[in-house]
Amino acid sequence: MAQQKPVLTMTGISKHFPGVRALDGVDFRLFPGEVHALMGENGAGKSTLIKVLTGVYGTDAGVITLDGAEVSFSGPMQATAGGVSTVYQEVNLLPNLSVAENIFIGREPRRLGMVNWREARRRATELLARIDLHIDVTELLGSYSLAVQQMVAIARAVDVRARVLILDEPTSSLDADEVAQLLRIMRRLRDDGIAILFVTHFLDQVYGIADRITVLRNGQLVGEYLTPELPQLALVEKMIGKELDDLGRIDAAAGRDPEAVGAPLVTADGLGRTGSVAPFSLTIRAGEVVGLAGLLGSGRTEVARLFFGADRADRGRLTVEGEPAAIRNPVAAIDRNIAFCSENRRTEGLVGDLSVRENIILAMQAARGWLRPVPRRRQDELVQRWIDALSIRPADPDMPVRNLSGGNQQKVLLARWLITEPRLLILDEPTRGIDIGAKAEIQRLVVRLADEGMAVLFISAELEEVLRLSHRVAVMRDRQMVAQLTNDDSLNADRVMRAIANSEQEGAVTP
Amino acid sequence: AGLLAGGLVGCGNSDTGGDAGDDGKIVLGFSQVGAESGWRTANSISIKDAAGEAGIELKFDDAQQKQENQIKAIRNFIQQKVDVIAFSPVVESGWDTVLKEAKDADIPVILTDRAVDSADKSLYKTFIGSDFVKEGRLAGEWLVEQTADATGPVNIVELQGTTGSAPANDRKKGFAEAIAANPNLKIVASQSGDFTRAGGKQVMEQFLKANPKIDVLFAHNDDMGLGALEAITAAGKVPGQDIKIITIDAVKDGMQALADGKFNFIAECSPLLGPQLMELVKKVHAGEEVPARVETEETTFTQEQAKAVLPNRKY
Amino acid sequence: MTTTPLAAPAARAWWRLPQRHVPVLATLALLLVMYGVGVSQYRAFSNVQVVFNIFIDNGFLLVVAVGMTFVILTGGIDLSVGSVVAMTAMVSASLLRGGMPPALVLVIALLIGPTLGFAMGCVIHFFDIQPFIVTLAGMFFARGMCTWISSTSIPITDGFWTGVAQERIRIGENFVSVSVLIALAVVLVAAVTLAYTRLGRNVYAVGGNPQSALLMGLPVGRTKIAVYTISGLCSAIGGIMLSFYTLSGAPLIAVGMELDVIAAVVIGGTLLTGGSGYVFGTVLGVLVLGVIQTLITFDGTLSSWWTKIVIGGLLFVFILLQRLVGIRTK
Amino acid sequence: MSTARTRLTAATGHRLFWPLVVLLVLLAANTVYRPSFLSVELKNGHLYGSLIDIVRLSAPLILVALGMSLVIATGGIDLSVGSVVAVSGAVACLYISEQPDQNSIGGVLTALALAFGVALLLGAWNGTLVAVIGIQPIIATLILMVAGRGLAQLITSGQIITINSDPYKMIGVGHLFALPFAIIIALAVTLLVAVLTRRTALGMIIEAVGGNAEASRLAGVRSRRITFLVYVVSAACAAVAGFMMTANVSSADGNAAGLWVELDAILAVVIGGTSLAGGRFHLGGTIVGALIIQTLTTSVYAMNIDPQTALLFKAVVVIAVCLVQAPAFRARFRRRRTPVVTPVAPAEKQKEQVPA
Ligand SMILES: Nc1ncnc2c1ncn2[C@@H]1O[C@H](COP(=O)(O)OP(=O)(O)OP(=O)(O)O)[C@@H](O)[C@H]1O
Ligand SMILES: Nc1ncnc2c1ncn2[C@@H]1O[C@H](COP(=O)(O)OP(=O)(O)OP(=O)(O)O)[C@@H](O)[C@H]1O
Ligand SMILES: [Mg+2]
Ligand SMILES: [Mg+2]
Repeated sequence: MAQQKPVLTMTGISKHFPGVRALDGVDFRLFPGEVHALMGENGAGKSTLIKVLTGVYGTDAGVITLDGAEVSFSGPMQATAGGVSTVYQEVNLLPNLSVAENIFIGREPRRLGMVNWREARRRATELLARIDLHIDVTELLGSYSLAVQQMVAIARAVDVRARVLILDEPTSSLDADEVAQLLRIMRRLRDDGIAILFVTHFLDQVYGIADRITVLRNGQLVGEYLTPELPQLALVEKMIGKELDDLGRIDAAAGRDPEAVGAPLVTADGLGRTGSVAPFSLTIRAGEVVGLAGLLGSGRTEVARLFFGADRADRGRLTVEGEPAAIRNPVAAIDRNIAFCSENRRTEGLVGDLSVRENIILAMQAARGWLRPVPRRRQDELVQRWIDALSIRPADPDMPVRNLSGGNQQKVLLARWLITEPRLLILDEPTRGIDIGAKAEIQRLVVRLADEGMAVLFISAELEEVLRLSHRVAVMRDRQMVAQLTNDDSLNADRVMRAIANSEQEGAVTP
Repeated sequence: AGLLAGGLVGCGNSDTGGDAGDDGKIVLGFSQVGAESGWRTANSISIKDAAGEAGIELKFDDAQQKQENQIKAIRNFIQQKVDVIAFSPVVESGWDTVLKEAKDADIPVILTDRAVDSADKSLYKTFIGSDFVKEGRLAGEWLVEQTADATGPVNIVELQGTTGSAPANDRKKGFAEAIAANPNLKIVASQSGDFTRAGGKQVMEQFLKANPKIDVLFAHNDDMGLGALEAITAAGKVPGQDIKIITIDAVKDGMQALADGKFNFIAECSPLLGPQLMELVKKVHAGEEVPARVETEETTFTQEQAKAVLPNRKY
Repeated sequence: MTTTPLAAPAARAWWRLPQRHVPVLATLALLLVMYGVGVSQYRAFSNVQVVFNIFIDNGFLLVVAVGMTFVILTGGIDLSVGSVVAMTAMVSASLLRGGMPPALVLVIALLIGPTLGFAMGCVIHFFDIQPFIVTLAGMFFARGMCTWISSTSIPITDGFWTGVAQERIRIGENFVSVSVLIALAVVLVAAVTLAYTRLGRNVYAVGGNPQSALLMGLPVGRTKIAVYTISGLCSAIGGIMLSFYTLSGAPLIAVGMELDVIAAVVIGGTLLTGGSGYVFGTVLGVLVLGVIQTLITFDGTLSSWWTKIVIGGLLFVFILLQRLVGIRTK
Repeated sequence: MSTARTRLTAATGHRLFWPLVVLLVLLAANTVYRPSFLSVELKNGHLYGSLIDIVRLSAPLILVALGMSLVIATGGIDLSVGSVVAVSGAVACLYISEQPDQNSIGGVLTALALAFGVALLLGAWNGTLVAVIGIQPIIATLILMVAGRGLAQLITSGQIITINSDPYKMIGVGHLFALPFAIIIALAVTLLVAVLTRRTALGMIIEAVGGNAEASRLAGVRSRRITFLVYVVSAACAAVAGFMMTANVSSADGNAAGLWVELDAILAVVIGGTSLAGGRFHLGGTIVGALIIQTLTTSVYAMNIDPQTALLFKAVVVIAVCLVQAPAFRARFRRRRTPVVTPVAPAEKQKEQVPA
């Protein structure tokens, strides 16, 4: 990189919310033609820094310059006009509009002052095809899975051709394929001289693409480093602010001790739903972690929803502990000690208005019925325990959950289900947007819970994570369950990928 | 298309909407204001009963206090080719267009209860109803008479009807005109009680607190007067004596209060104009001459008169 | 690693209806059924003029409902429309009585509504106050202005006004009024605006999720202010149409109209929470109310209270069927 | 800084602070106009005065608004409360008027039970339409709003039913411990609703359903049941309000009873700080809202504001109420007054930076 002037600088940025100092005198700079990773634990202030930059929040103090001139955007509209294009952390698109509209709204192709929909559709299809997404762009965005929505959001931001591109955890719900796809696009844009600010919790992605890294901790700047000069270990230490012990290291063998697996707990027999998932059979045993692998939109979430009764199966049977169970709604599932941690925490998980405490207690309270409130003392106790266990920050149980950072929200959702002490825990992307420290914590937790006899259905876009934790891996493809592979030493990512790619060759379906 | 559809459904059972006169009956389309008061309901019932007795087929429409609805109803009457249209206008103005349509369709129109302010008097045949201004004036004149020898000021509070409604406007006007004759008479407070008992009571409560000396209450209808009665009693005053009460309408409860000595005077506004209306409808249909204005038979009541007539009041 | 492209979508058959149009079409079908019932019950119902009358009598309602559609699409609500309609008619009538030339009166009358709408939109946006309360205050204000101008109704005798009011546009043996043409023009302009302009799309975006729309860099504030201004404008047009219709301004006219209007919009399939709906649906909603009203007048045997009960009942049956059809097709 | 000041900021930050200020300003304006406005005297062992009137007259509105708060908290709305008021009042009065002895307590209690039962049915009807059939609340309750008023008039045959029953009258104008009985009923119902929602988990669950219905469903909340329940509660509250309103004038007027009360109730809820979008609800705020509305009406009469301009006056006050309440509005003024917070000196910490 030549001696260049930064396209963007932020100096002495401070921002506080009631009770929280989210940013405290943070400096940040971004050069043209670089990918700059912004790193930090959950709640470190990454998203806040981005929102301050694009004018979503005002600052308490600090100066922002763009191309040397001081700027103060009044909102994303101005920021976009000023050449800063952003994908915010939670997918912030419009589910009630079509995919094409979501991509082009605000800058629709026009003819004679009228929006030219034909052109918009054509260009949208083309744009998505370039990132290997072949979907009907006239369908409502809301009808697609979260991952597809995220891809659409990226397509929208990338198409703007701004000077500065900001991506706040764009990869958290993407498969390896899509991630690779995205990194390729980022490289291309970087080579075109665009400055990219990239937030992620995946270290391999950072080391795969970032030229420079800035680390935040507790709203304060730790430092700015060139990637090659900062070893992974050092980076993690800087993020968490203490010496690294054996963080992130899970004893793979302990994760899937076949001895611990007990009797069949839940069995799906030809379970299916028209237009959603083809009938499948799957048995989950007590103490067993079953992973679901598959590409984006392959139907993993749908399988989970059928187990939980979130969608009603229209064929097949479910048996719980040998007894037929008609699970037609979540209440019935919860009655049978099944818990489901959904992937889209914002729309299907949390109630933003309610406090952390109320969100954590919600499922337990719902199961007891409203007439028997959980005693306040017990609530405080439980909530405090899980706030500590998952290190939810800020550790204020009365904070409205919408004010928490993305990763911390995810932990709250997890805590909600853990306090119900389920026997089958369905986790759909539980580590989405969670920092590496917490992620390791959650993985350890899954292992421990399984050891204690809990059955877990584990869905994650990270194949590696699935492989590490699961006793068995069920493979989904085109909304069909095409294989069930026992996770012995011979199983690796490659074999799973092959199973996904063509099901015919994999015959290893375990009953 | 009309023919075809008519032929197709010719066997439809309740074919009441058919062209009039099939069985020689006169068809009267009547659009009522609504059912906003007991008075109005009595009015509707009177019209329905009278139509039945007179052998007139009545198409009754309730406009729910909306002029738009009345205009719609009249249009539909025209479509149904009724013989005569009658209606009680919600407001005075704004009827020319639709009345012209009726005239073009050769359907005579009779106004009931309230007049319209059309410049073109040929748009309707006649008007039958009461004169709100006159009612207010009668009430005022009685008061002037009663207080002829009063030396000091006489404080009056007024309970108006719904702000902007014709009876409220006219009764207020008539009353004000009449009491101008005696400079001692002074309206010290005037508020809208929305023609309801609850409204009358609530307003009167505040009047009583704000005005230490109230001699007379004039309420635009009996209901507000009846509500005010309770407020007066609750304040420890004797209605009819400490505070004289004058109202308009003469509904049964009002007459009872008058007979009991709680009210002092009521100007009648009779809702029972059904029989008179049916007479007019027949005449108009037969093409006979009718007077341009027919006033309903109305009177006023004092406490003694009320006692005498109360036992055989229908309404 | 191999990239397996996701299955390409099956080519859509040309006749397959887009999912989101199904509710509107179901509503249309039900409306036709209801009309059919009327025709089979009452002979005169089949006159074409009956249909035209529904348009003539509900023209102003339609225009106001179109404005309301914009507001509801953004997830807001405008309670002031009925009063603004009345105020516009009142102001026109009183200005005309004062001898002002009709052209000038038209301009002034057309300005009042949007101005009030703009003001309300600004309060809603800049001070972040719930639309319900702001427009309720607007409703009190406009109605207060009506009674303040005059507590009695003011007739309009102006030549232009009476001319327009009584103008009959013949279509065969039947006729429509000028108002019908105005209403249709407004519907057309609104439909095009919603479907083909940025403003229109922003309206849907704000209704879908204002937070997201903001983060996507859309002019949320401007859109919000715009819809209340549009609603004000539509109310003003509706007010003028009403003054053509009744040739007067009356202080108590159009009381409770906001409810009819909101009902029409919602029956037309627009979600009260915003983000989904069509102007065409609103047209259907207005027609549903109009047909119910007409059915009841044609019957002519109902007492006042049965009228209300039957209106409620018909509304219920209609909504229920609409809902069931909606579920079936899902 | 002194603790007095922090206590002040704590007070002004309280949700109820600004609505209460508005209420006090209104009362003060009345007192300036007529100094005896605030005086409360004991007449025949009953408290008597404008203040008492205000509270007594707002009692029915408070009841209706309490039910409405819960409905609104679930993200719904109930337009039919006015009609339920009319129906319940009509049923009760009709039954009493047909009793040989209108003063019999048993008869009155039966009438109340009957009317209450009818109201619960109406509430269940609303609840079914919204929760089971899934009709948008505004339309679902609009049906009953229109038809219910017809029903009330059908029951009364369009007439005003006048009754002469002292026990029934007690509900509206009676006194207990020198206080109007209506106030005591309102207090009791308020307490009941507060206990029901805040001492059990009902309140939280309602807020969860209103805040995010899908998330609540997936958390195992029987959201339909809750939605159904709030409409029933709303109708029950409206029924009691109906008893109060009809007892106040000892007559049932199918047409006028409870007319437009739905608007007032919604307004009270909104003034009280509950969002129409659903979620958090504030019963205390609702009550203050109802008091403000009634004070406003009473002020018009007490200050003898010309009925022609009364609505303008109301418009001004309503706008003022919501403006002072809006944080965004106050922030605009505060920003001008208080200086910008001086940035805290960056923490003494070693920062590393690499050259560009
Ligand atoms: N609107 C808000 N109100 C109050 N506090 C907030 C608000 N937004 C963020 N915070 C707080 O600011 C801090 C920083 O949050 P931020 O979202 O920037 O974290 P992050 O680094 O993006 O974390 P993550 O990796 O979990 O996304 C958190 O403690 C959060 O609770
Ligand atoms: N390529 C596609 N074509 C059509 N629909 C798709 C496609 N990809 C995803 N979807 C939509 O996404 C949903 C299915 O995805 P589901 O959430 O079950 O998948 P998943 O395997 O969990 O993937 P994800 O990682 O995205 O969560 C369906 O509702 C479907 O409409
Ligand atoms: Mg973040
Ligand atoms: Mg998924």
